Amino acid sequence: MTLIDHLPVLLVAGPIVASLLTLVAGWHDRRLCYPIALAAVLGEFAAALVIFRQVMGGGTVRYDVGGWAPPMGIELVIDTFGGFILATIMLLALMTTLYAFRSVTKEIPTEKTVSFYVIFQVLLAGLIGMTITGDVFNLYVFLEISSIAAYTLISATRKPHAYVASYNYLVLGSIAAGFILLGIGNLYVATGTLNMAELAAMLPGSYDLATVHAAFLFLIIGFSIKAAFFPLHLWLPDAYTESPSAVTVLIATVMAKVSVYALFRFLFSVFTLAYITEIYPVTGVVLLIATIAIVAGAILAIAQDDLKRLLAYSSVSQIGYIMFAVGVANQIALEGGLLHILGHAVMKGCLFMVAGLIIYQTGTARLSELGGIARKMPLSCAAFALAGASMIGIPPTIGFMSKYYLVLGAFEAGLWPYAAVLLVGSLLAAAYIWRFIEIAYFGGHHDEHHRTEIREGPASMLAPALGLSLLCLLLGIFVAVPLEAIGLAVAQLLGGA
Amino acid sequence: MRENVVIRTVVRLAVPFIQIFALYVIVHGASGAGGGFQGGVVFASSFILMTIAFDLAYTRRRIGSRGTMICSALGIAIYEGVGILCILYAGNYLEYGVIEAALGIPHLHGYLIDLVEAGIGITVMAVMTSIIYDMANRGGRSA
Amino acid sequence: MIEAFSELFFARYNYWMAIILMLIGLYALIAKQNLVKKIIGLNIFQTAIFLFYISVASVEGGTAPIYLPDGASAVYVNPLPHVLILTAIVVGVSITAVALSLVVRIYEEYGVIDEDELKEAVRGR
Amino acid sequence: MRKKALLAVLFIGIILFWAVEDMPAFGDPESRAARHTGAMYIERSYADVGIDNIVTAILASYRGFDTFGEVVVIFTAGMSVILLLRREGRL
Amino acid sequence: MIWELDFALLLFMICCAIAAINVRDLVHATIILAGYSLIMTVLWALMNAVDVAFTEATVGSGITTVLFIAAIARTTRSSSD
Amino acid sequence: MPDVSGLLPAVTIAIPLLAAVLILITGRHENLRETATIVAALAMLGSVASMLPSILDGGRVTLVLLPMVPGGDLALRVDAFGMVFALTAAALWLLNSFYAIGYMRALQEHAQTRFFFCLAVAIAAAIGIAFSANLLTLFVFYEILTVITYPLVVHIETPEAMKAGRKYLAYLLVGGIFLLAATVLTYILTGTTDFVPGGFLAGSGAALTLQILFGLFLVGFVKAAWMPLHAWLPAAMIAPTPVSAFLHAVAVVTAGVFGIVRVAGWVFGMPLMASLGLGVVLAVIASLTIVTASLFALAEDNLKRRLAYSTVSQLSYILLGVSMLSVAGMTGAMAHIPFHAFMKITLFFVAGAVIVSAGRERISDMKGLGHKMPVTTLMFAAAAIGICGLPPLCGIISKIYLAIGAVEGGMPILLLVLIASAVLNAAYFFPIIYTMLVDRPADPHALDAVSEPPLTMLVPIVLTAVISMLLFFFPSVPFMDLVRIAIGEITTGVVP
Repeated sequence: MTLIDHLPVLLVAGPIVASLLTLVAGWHDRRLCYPIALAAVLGEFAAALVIFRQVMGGGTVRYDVGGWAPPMGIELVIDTFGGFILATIMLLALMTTLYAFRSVTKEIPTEKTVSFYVIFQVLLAGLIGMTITGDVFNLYVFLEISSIAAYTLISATRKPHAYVASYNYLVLGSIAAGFILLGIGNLYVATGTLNMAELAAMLPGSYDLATVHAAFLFLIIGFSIKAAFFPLHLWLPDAYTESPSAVTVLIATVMAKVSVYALFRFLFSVFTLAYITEIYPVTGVVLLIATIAIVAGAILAIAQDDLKRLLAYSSVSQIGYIMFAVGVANQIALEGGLLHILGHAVMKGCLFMVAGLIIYQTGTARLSELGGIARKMPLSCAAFALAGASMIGIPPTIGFMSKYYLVLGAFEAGLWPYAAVLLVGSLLAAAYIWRFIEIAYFGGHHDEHHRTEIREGPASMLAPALGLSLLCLLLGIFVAVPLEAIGLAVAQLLGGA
Repeated sequence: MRENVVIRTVVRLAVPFIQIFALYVIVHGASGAGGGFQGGVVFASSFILMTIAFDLAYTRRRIGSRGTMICSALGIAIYEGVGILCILYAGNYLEYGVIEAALGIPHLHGYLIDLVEAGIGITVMAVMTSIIYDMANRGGRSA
Repeated sequence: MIEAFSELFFARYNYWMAIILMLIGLYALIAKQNLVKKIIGLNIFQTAIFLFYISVASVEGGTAPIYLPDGASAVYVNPLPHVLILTAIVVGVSITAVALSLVVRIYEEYGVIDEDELKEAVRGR
Repeated sequence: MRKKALLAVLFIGIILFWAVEDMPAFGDPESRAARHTGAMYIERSYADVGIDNIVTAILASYRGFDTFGEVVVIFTAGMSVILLLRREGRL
Repeated sequence: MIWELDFALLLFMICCAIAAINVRDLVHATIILAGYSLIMTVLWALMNAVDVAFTEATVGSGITTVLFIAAIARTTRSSSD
Repeated sequence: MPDVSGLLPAVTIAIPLLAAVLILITGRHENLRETATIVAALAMLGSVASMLPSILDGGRVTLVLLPMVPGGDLALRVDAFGMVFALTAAALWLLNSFYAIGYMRALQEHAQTRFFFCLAVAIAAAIGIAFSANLLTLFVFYEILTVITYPLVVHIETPEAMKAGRKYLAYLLVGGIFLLAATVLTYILTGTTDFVPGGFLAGSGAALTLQILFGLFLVGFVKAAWMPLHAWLPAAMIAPTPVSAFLHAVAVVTAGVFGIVRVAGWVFGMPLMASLGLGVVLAVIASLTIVTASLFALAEDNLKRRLAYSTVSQLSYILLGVSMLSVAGMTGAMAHIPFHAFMKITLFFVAGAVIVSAGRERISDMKGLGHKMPVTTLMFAAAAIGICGLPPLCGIISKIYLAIGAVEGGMPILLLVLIASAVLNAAYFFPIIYTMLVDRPADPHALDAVSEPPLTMLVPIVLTAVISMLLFFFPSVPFMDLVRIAIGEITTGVVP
């Protein structure tokens, strides 16, 4: 056994070690925190890539923690889907960490930076754990790790409103966690196992039990709250708006995506496609709600004056796109959904980074005060425009590709009206993205003299934003690269394995 | 106040017993009810008792924020260390069996579990104490 | 009819009570105005779920899952839910601690721990 | 608010009571949970791990990773309270 | 296990829970919650879950109560509902 | 003739993109920046022209850029019809660049770097549309064109401009959505979106489905500005004149009609369209647009807006040609694309020259301008004559084909439309010429400071007018030849 074989568990243990190191080193010298965090994330990113390659080359990677074979022990499983998500979130985590340095220096009180970076690492560990675990209860534990870390990080700025946002998130998140725990309990009662693969194998024998259906409902409700699927998104706008910029980027991209991943995992790997379409058909309802989410989220976004809040509601709408794929539930649509997980992470990460840059430089995110900001911060706004174009779905960006797949999937399934609403949704996206573009590029001649001191943000924050915006374009043009993994992943999901 | 003296004396007497009991609970985890978590909490409760009977400053002299910080890290480090050690002995993470097999010491598996439980206990004790410190500290720079 | 009911009742009243407790906790968590009350509700909700798990684990005539000496054979209750719940209890207390810290901070910032008043205070700032 | 809460609670309650109908009876030794993994642990844990307390054996060995997560949760909670409440000191 | 005792404890717990969320004094509510946890401990001990019962005894009626009291001491103990 | 695989199509698109990057880099140094524009324009024209011989031989240049999504790779294919559009756009971009440089410098406009950057990307998108090998590629470039022209439309950044920009974007993005839906539907029906001469949709779905599909396409190509979806075009007149010229002649509306012709000839095919009765629908829309837009133009006092309505009306000639579903009609439609472009750009150049030299936009303010700007006015008169369909300008050629097509296609009533339109054209153009040449301003000294525009503007005006005239005498070089090849492609064997 070489070290490579232990990478799955090291991916979780690594950030924990790093957080301990951060704590001890930070106690002596606060400046050591960031280098440790960055090195750790770099290492995890590399490890994630190695695992991803391994998965693409040799199929699913399995690791029995403690050497106990499932169902007695806990198994870590990384299949194509997991590897894909792992690579995605680690990419975003790396970008966020690069971005975080200046942002944290400015927004977090100096004496809190140590605990901030410690919890930051723990959050990552929890999210990675959720991604790679093959055991449902283990997933719950990691979910709670990441949740607690997130509750805290949201209020790390010590702004009064942030505490309220964090508290509300905690209440809803705990309800969600309780539901998930209940769902896992019901699954356990019905089958007597906690291992995902075994659950998938044993559940068909219990499909007639109400217990299984209840478990399904609880899990789907619980993870929908976590993933902020409309109308259970109530915690999201405040949480995204009030948290420090770096944390917003992290929870809006990495954490949101992992929650969606967990939902997909349960829907397709634990319960199977047959279950959600035939035995307990929820796809129709999911499709309906997803469509409503797309429209409602976008309309709410249009009504906002705060840039971060606008983007937060846009996330509600975009989660709808991903759930739309579940509703359609065929190969093409799910490919679109998975592509949108990647694409939305990249573009929303970029957009929130720019929002953070603007707050960093101007101290405000109110659209009405940002007239003509593009003349002062041309690069940031260019990044915003590019990522925004992707959000609208203008070809050849990644956002277009995923929407194209979704529409294609919907058409193929004969769901014309839903496809139409999806397209309308992208128009609404144009409306809210364009509000900012108009104001930033063509607005505010009158108050120009006030803001002569505003300049482009620091390079360490700008570079990740620009990188992600370019990635929106590159991923769109070379969409075949992620699609190779996605196609496999969807085939595995639909195959029930 | 008069009662205070009684309380303090009792607490002073009780604390060592509580702490010994906590250690017993941690070790007893292998053969009966108990374990690292419960033991850690019991241990922390001895500090809580001290805080109630005396004040925060008194307890802080026993174990300060540096102590809680180091202990909370130490506990996890022990856990991680055992896990990684198993990897070094060519097993999986937390596969105690390989160490037992490699060193040839019987019942080592059980002892390693005790070690891990001790790690849990240390972290829980430190974290609980730390939380109580922060909760009980009413602002200002007192304590 | 009555027999069927009593069968149902005796076989599962433990779950029912757990569910009623869950619902009480959930109701408090959603409907109570006081932030601390919400956390009390959360605690009730969680412990009720734990009760549900432990009820699942219990086995008629079983004994605690600790091996009897001398290899005496016995019926043991299912140990796995106990393990899960040990973990979950820790998670529960962690969440309680974080939640209470947040309540303390909110009170320090706004001077209220009532949700409606808090909403007004937030809007007022 | 109250009405909404009651409605939500009612909804959840209905699902829960519905689920209970199909559950094994309380204390049923033949339940799937007890027969499958439960029995496996009881059978094998002493031979595998060598300690009397099955719960501890599972906790620390079979499901050691969960417990590791549990410790991390506690640690996170401690750091969270430090970040939220502590005003002095280095952290 | 004697089901009458079990049932009585469960009923009493429900009473405790309802009381805990309806008492207007938060300290009282906390104490009732501690009582609730204590009964839960007994119940779990009756169900042969000794480890869990031990944990609940230390955590549920121990640490949790202390945390609540500490938090209430720093905020306010009266509640409007 | 075999399809040749070659890099040239991609190079042609890359040149303006490269120029765009250079423009951004050299933004601070005006002369360098504009050198980049001009050099790129020349290089692109050369690159397009270098493909001409093989196209005229009936060959095609193909290139698959990237695998993209089911429904089509990102692929380019240069055929005769694409060449018509590309050549027009490339030639006019060169002239328009000179003109824009003169115009922007004369008015000392702000944000010129952004302006030239967007123009360069937009022309790349236009060429991309011309060279698209399938619907998906066409859609990609179509959307890029929509977005990148927005900053051009709102260039002056006043509230009215923003409003106009919003209208522009709303219409075109909605159109884009419809086009996307149509593309996806085509793919679902047939499993491909590659253009096939003569169409590939026949027999792939129920009549109603295909009719709806055509409706989607029609709304999708809202850039063709047919009524009642034309409102964005007059609104966009708020933009600087080079942009208007660009919208009306070089790229945007041309892209719209190009798309419709492409869909009619290469996706549906004329026999299918005839059997679905789509020709009649299109004919009604086109006729109504032609007449109504001409009437609107009559009522308009702002020169640029009058020209805009004239464009709306003239573009529908192309739709009309398509609707006839006959060889002659199609020929007229295709030929009208370049011919109208050359004439209309002349008119816009003149309108811009008047703004630069005299600062006037309203026709009633232009009394006597002709004496101060004789060359410009002359060119205007020439182009106007051409638009009305009189010799010796190229406009008459396409119109004759259209007239033949109307008779050939069994819709002689369309002749009436053509005649009515010619009369109306004359009715809204000749008063302008009269005002400029004959009328005298109320204040005789008002025009003292007015003179001919700078050479960078005057030369393009003259050149476009002269080319329009040359095209009358030598129509087959190269446009009519290309059109003939294209017609040959789509009607091989099946002449309706």
